[in-house]
Amino acid sequence: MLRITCPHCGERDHTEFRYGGDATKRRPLHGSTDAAEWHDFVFVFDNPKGWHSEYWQHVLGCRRWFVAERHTVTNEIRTTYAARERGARS
Amino acid sequence: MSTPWNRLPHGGRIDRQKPISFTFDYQRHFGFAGDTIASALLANGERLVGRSFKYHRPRGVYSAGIEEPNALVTVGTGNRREPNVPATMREISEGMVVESQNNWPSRTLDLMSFNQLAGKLISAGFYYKTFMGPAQKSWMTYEPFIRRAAGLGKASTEPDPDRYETRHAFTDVLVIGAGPAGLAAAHAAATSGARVVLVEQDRELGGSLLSEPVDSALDQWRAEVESDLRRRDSLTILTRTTAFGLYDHNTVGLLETRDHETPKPESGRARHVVVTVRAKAIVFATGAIERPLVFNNNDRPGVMLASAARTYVSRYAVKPGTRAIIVTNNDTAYRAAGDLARAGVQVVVADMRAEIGSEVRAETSAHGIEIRTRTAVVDVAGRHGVHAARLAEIDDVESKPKYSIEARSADLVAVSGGWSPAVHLTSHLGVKPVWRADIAAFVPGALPETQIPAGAVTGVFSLNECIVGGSEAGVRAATMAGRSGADPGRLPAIPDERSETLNLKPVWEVSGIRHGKAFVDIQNDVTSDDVRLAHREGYRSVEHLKRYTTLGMGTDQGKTSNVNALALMAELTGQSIEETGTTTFRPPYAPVTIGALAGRAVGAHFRPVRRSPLDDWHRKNGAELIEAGPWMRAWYYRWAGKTPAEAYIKEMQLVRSAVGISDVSTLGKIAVEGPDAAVFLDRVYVNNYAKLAVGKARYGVMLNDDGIAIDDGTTTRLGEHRYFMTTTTAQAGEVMSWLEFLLEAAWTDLDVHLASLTDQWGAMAVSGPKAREALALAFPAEDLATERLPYMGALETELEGVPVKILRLSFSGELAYEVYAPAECTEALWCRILEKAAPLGIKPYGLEALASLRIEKGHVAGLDLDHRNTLYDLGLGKMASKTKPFIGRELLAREAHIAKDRWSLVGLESREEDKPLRGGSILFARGDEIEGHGRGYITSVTWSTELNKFIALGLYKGGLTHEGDDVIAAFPLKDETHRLRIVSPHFIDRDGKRLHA
Amino acid sequence: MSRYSAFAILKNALTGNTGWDRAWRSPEPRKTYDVVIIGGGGHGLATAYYLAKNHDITNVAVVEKGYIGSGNVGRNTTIVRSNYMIDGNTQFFEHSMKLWEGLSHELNFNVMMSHRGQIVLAHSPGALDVLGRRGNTMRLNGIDAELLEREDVMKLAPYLDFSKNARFPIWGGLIQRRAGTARHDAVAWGYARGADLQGVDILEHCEVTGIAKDGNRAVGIETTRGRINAGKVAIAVAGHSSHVAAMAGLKLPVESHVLQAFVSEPLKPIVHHVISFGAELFYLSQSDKGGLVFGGHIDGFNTYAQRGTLPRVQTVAECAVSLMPFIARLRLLRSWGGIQDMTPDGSPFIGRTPVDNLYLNGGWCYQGFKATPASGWTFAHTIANDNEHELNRCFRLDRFKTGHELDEFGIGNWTYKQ
Amino acid sequence: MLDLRSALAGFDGPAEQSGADGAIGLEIGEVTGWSLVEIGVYPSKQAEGERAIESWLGTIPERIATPTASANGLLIRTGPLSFWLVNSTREATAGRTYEAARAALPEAVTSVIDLTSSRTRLFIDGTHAADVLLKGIPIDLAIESFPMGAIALTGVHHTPILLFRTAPDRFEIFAMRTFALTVLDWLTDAALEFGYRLRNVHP
Ligand SMILES: Cc1cc2nc3c(=O)[nH]c(=O)nc-3n(C[C@H](O)[C@H](O)[C@H](O)COP(=O)(O)OP(=O)(O)OC[C@H]3O[C@@H](n4cnc5c(N)ncnc54)[C@H](O)[C@@H]3O)c2cc1C
Ligand SMILES: NC(=O)c1ccc[n+]([C@@H]2O[C@H](COP(=O)([O-])OP(=O)(O)OC[C@H]3O[C@@H](n4cnc5c(N)ncnc54)[C@H](O)[C@@H]3O)[C@@H](O)[C@H]2O)c1
Ligand SMILES: Cc1cc2nc3c(=O)[nH]c(=O)nc-3n(C[C@H](O)[C@H](O)[C@H](O)COP(=O)(O)O)c2cc1C
Ligand SMILES: [Zn+2]
Repeated sequence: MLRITCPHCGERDHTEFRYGGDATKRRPLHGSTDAAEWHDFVFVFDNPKGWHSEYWQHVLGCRRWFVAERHTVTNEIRTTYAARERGARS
Repeated sequence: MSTPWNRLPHGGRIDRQKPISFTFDYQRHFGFAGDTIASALLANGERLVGRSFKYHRPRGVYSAGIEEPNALVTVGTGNRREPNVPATMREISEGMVVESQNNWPSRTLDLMSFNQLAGKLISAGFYYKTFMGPAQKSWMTYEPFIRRAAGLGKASTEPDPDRYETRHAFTDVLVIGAGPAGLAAAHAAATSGARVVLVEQDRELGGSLLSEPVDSALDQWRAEVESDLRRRDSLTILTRTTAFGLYDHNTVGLLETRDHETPKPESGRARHVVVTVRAKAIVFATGAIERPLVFNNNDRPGVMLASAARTYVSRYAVKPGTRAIIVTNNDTAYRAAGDLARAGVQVVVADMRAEIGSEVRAETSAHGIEIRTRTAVVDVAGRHGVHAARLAEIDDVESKPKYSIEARSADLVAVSGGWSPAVHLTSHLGVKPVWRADIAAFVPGALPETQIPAGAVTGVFSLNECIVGGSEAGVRAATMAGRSGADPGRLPAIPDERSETLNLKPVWEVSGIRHGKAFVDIQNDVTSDDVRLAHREGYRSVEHLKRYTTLGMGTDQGKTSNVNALALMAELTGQSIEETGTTTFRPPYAPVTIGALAGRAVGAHFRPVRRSPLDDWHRKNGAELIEAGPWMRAWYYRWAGKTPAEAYIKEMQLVRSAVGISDVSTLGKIAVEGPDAAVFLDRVYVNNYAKLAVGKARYGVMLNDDGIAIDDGTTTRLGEHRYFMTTTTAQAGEVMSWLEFLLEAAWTDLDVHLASLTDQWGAMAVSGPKAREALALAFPAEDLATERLPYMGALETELEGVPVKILRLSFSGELAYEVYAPAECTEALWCRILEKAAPLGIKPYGLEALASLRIEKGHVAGLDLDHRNTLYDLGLGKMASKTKPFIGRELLAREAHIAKDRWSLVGLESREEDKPLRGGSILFARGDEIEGHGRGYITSVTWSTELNKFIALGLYKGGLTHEGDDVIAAFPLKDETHRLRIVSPHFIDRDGKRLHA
Repeated sequence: MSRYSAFAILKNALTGNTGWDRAWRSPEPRKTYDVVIIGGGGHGLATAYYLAKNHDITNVAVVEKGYIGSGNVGRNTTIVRSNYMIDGNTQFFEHSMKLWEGLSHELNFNVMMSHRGQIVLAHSPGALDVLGRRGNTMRLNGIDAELLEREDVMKLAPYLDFSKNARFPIWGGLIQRRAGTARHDAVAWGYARGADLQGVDILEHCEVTGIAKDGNRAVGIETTRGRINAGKVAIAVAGHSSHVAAMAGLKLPVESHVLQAFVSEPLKPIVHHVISFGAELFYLSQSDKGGLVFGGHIDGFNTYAQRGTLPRVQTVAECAVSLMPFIARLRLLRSWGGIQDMTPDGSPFIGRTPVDNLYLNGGWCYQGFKATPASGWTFAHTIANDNEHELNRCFRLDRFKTGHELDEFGIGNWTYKQ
Repeated sequence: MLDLRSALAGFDGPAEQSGADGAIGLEIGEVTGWSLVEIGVYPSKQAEGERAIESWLGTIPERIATPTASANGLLIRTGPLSFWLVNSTREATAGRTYEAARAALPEAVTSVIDLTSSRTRLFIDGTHAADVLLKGIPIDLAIESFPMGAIALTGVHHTPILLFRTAPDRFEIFAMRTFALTVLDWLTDAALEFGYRLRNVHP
């Protein structure tokens, strides 16, 4: 069991959440016509062995999306914060 | 009732006031409350309890605990038949039916048992080297024989009638194991103010103390501590509960068993429960498991662990033999020697060491025990039970037997090759145990600070140290849980006790005798020769050794055998044991009932059922329901026919000719509100929403970032900043998450609020040429004329104080309306329409007709929208806005996605009157060879009541550029072909007259 | 090197089994090889075998960080089938099935390919249509398939839940009788022995830590046992694809996820087919040793920790008991995890990479075990000829650029949902 | 007015069951006569929106776990930008609460949505209430961790719920209406060993 701290609800079982993938990637601006940029954004992942910023949504909870920094080898989670804050944090 | 044969007249932790009868292989036996099957069998003089896995050798009780490799029995009958139960763990109960396993026809005469040569033939890995020829697939000839010979117990194929549950738990401190260390830890943590859960797999608390004589000072200490703990509210004690797995973030799985209660399923009491505990800190006080020694025929009934022999005498008051030879390489076996001798067993100790401590010697000499140093047991005689053992003097350096070999009569050979701390759980998260040469054992590796081992599991041998260590661990655990500073409390004084020593001289195998078998893994019949063979063939890594020989892969997971095996391998490779390492410890620590893992989420409760607000009405009014994802939907109604094939046609006809009503409450519904709602919708839909007028609805399609269509539906503008979106039933949840994601992670500057309305609003489609009339009857106050409510128009109104939305949309192609009412009132509104419009002949129609009507209209849905199709494939390319960007636009334009010859949507009309047409048929052009992948396939089929023939939607290479072509639909699974013509997918009302009527 | 046969076994039994040799050697690494294959799993070893066998390239090393078979080849649920319907997949997996049929013979190592049949269940009429399409495509490509009515399934697997109680009733199914299971470890060992016999060096406990490049050309690898030069470098590291490819500066369309597998205590034969649930991802078969071997969905978040979470164990148990209620009383003996390389479309990569002389085999998701022979066969072809074979042309690494996704199951571009 | 129909009307299990020891330890049922309005605050107007709510209701809860009472009902924070106002009088589906909220809160900063029909409000009452819930809800229900008046947004049997402790031994569950019957099935099944009696459920 991962115990994940929802920034709004507190620590919960990971079964209350859905995983949403790599949060480090920058979404191209809406309307960007750069197909290569879209390709990389949609299809290519860093997939690191180590610290990973990733999205989760608290679906059986407040439904909010947030970012967790998790270590993909130990599964340790060092921080979580609301997805809306991501711009400010990175 | 006479006291059974091997039962001692006094002592033991059994209740002699409560005799219990049970059968073993159809023979009646007696035991007492407190007996396990194993202790009761031994008390009744049953030594042979089953047959081994591969060689079908006779086997007896080998241990007194969860590590049991041999005494696996089948318990219960019929649908409660339970194979592979360790006899050493299951308590007997009145009338229990116990059977031995893996023998045919009986355990004393097993025709599957193999002789010496056959044994050599089927040594480790033999099957990899044969059964390969002569032809391809020849394994199919041999496999059934191999399969039949393998396996242990026989399971029932009937559903298990018992009840199982799961449960969540939270605690500050979880203490695993209630031996002296665990008791002390629980006590200390609880007195420090922590919430504590103490789990113990045994039925009683005490661990190794339970093998002390009843009412001895140690036993009294145990009882005092127990009653102290039981008085505490902050402490939960779970006995007969095994911690089976350590998982991430300090979660632990427990299996709580209640077989002793024989709970009735209908009483709501579960037989087994899986508990998931989240603990702030964990104390592992799991103790240690004794190790066997490897010598010839060391698997014979009557050979058992020394600690087990002691447990049977002291805890169960059973004499496991009358003439015992104890063979040991360490001090701990002298405890067993003393206890056996006190019970009147004649004892000889064969000690492989040259020297033994004077204290040990003094204690045992009091009982007239004969001690022979530098002596090993090298062989055992007696097929169905030991009757003699051969002793040999061994040479000090190499532990090889010297020539003088002496046979001694004996019916019990108790072995001790040292102790293996039960490190299993501590290693489940990947922390490798570390080898300690001084005690020749693995102890837990470096654990995180919230996981604290204590007692024998850390390789500590004296009781005192175990208790002190336990107390310290308890305090530390409480501190980790944030309950620091409080007084750790005081345990009752520990009674004076002999000092506990190990003084182990590592000896793994006493070899030298070259016939017969010396077992390393008794359950899986892995011998020391197999280890040597694996070495010879290069399967030298412990993991290869395990997989090649199946060592440690049995129900006991090698609890007694693993260390001996890897030590033997280390000797062969010349590597140290440290370098050799252990195999990976994995959950579960002990086998877990699969039913308990599933709990109540099985059968009808497997997954939740989602019900439309009309569900109850459907059930009471002749609907056949069908599963549609989580939903139950009205499939067809019995007014229209007895089978779906019959009914949907009648229902379709009704809609095409008059008016029908259908439950569409399962559609996803989302409120999209806010100043930026229009901007937002413009981005997520391929088509334009910003300019949609208030009071108007529009059909839209959404793409994923990769350009693939993920959902379609209508969105209605109810107010300047207020939109009402509908999605497909199947994608509702995905779409909601996706929209939320976009707003929170991508476009945080948009002021939009989303709310799911799927549960708030029930919905019904009223369809057919008389739909307007029908609604007019139900809503006499509304003006529903086309001028007021045109096609794609929307109306928010009230009916008797209840808000209602009427959207003029059509899925069927007929004049139709979707009427929405709050879920609580949906049934009332549905009934109102049925009642008022009854003169028009209105009746309900179900999912099958709904799907058929939309096929006639050429609407894509479900199977056509399978995440493989682009907008163009679906014939919806025209919808893509050229004036604004939308999600998926760039990747939609990838070369393969816009290729002209993609498989895209076509209509198909049957050219053969009396043949069925099937979904899933593969399409070919006339003249094509009927092979390969064809040019497309049929996604959905229906009988068209309008055209009086089968029609279909399909995907076809090149799509409608082939309109008018004759094609062939092949369904080789039924040896059928069907001639079809490609037509527009809009089979009816191509000019939209009906829609706009 | 002794040939394996019944006769050899008999001869050895008489001499105390002392006549057997090592199944494969344990050589010291050479300085240079023509081809170095990273990853001693099924695919790496099969590739080495076919490089030698089909292309006469024998100066080859397979470099494995642990022991061979320590990866997914040694921890999968062993299902072998060729019921694929997307053009490209169909031919590839059927080629693999054909190789499986003769594999024990070919390798002189019994991989216990058991063609016991796989039944995929349908729980609605719509699902049966979908299986119809699959089965028809198979038949039209010369692959065996039969559609089963509910009654047919009942006959083959009477222990399934056919009661009213079933949340998702069984409507029918599709059986491929040639599908089945093979003995996972034997596949690794058999290919290893076969490759070794032809001169391939298998270097165990040798972790690759870097890929050496000269300009845009791969020229060797750095390992924990030193630098090894190579004419060509081939990656076949399954769950570790991203990690190893990154050593050559590549980023892949791959996320690594843990998939768990489970085995029950050993039982006398009771389940005679491979059974696949249709309501959720769940599949079960009985091993020759008697354990019920089963699995389900990935845990659902990317990880390199080769262990699973308890909730997934429970959802899989829920599927098991709901599908075959007798299993409730039986016990789970062991559970473990493997790291799977999940791709956006659920299909693999076999082919060249943007780096010259560097080849990639990966992205196998749930399905790489059955692919092992064909994967090795085509990958060897690609390495030998610096070009894709017709059978692996569809598995190009750059297919997302052009929109040539191969979405066999129609789940869409969500690696973590597949 | 059109008849209101409870989502639990289709319940076909027993209305009463005694537990393993013969006793009836729990009451389970539906709370009726209440309404629910969701208030969404637009992200760029968060401060304004919250001020508007506070000035209307005189209170604004800081955290999801701790709702606050107001003259118009219980105000629950359901996320950083959303609130539920649960009024314990029943005023039809287009009730006064919705209208009052819409009137009180500026449209430019808030969205107001009536969700009264979207939830079914269940309760479970009895000494073993927490034990029953713990069979499916992964929340620490010890009274220190989840005190009276506490709220959690969580799930049971794969469906989202709002859990509300109204007394040491009484909890309310706001279940999705379409899943409500499943949740009641689940609850009565889980309660079986302690015995239960249904209240205000009328099949
Ligand atoms: C639980 C589970 C069940 C599955 N069930 C099935 C099934 O039923 N049917 C099916 O067809 N497929 C199944 N699969 C998928 C299948 O097992 C894999 O796709 C396949 O085994 C992958 O190919 P491989 O055998 O070459 O991989 P692996 O055996 O994983 O080989 C890769 C090797 O690369 C090594 N390696 C990694 N990094 C390095 C490095 N830096 N240096 C050196 N060596 C390195 C690893 O140690 C490993 O041995 C399952 C997978 C899992 C995890
Ligand atoms: N270290 C040794 O090798 C050794 C050898 C012989 C005797 N001793 C003596 O044994 C005692 C050790 O005390 P201790 O408390 O450390 O161990 P213990 O063996 O007395 O108690 C361990 C307890 O943990 C339980 N347990 C183990 N795994 C469990 C699991 N997964 N789930 C639930 N319960 C589980 C066991 O049933 C047992 O009751 C001392 O008296 C010591 O002198 C030690
Ligand atoms: C098909 C198959 C069958 C297995 N059967 C057993 C078994 O009967 N007993 C057992 O202990 N392990 C069994 N295992 C699991 C292995 O012991 C081991 O856990 C797995 O190969 C992963 O390796 P690891 O646990 O060392 O990481 C089986 C594995 C597979 C793939
Ligand atoms: Zn939350």
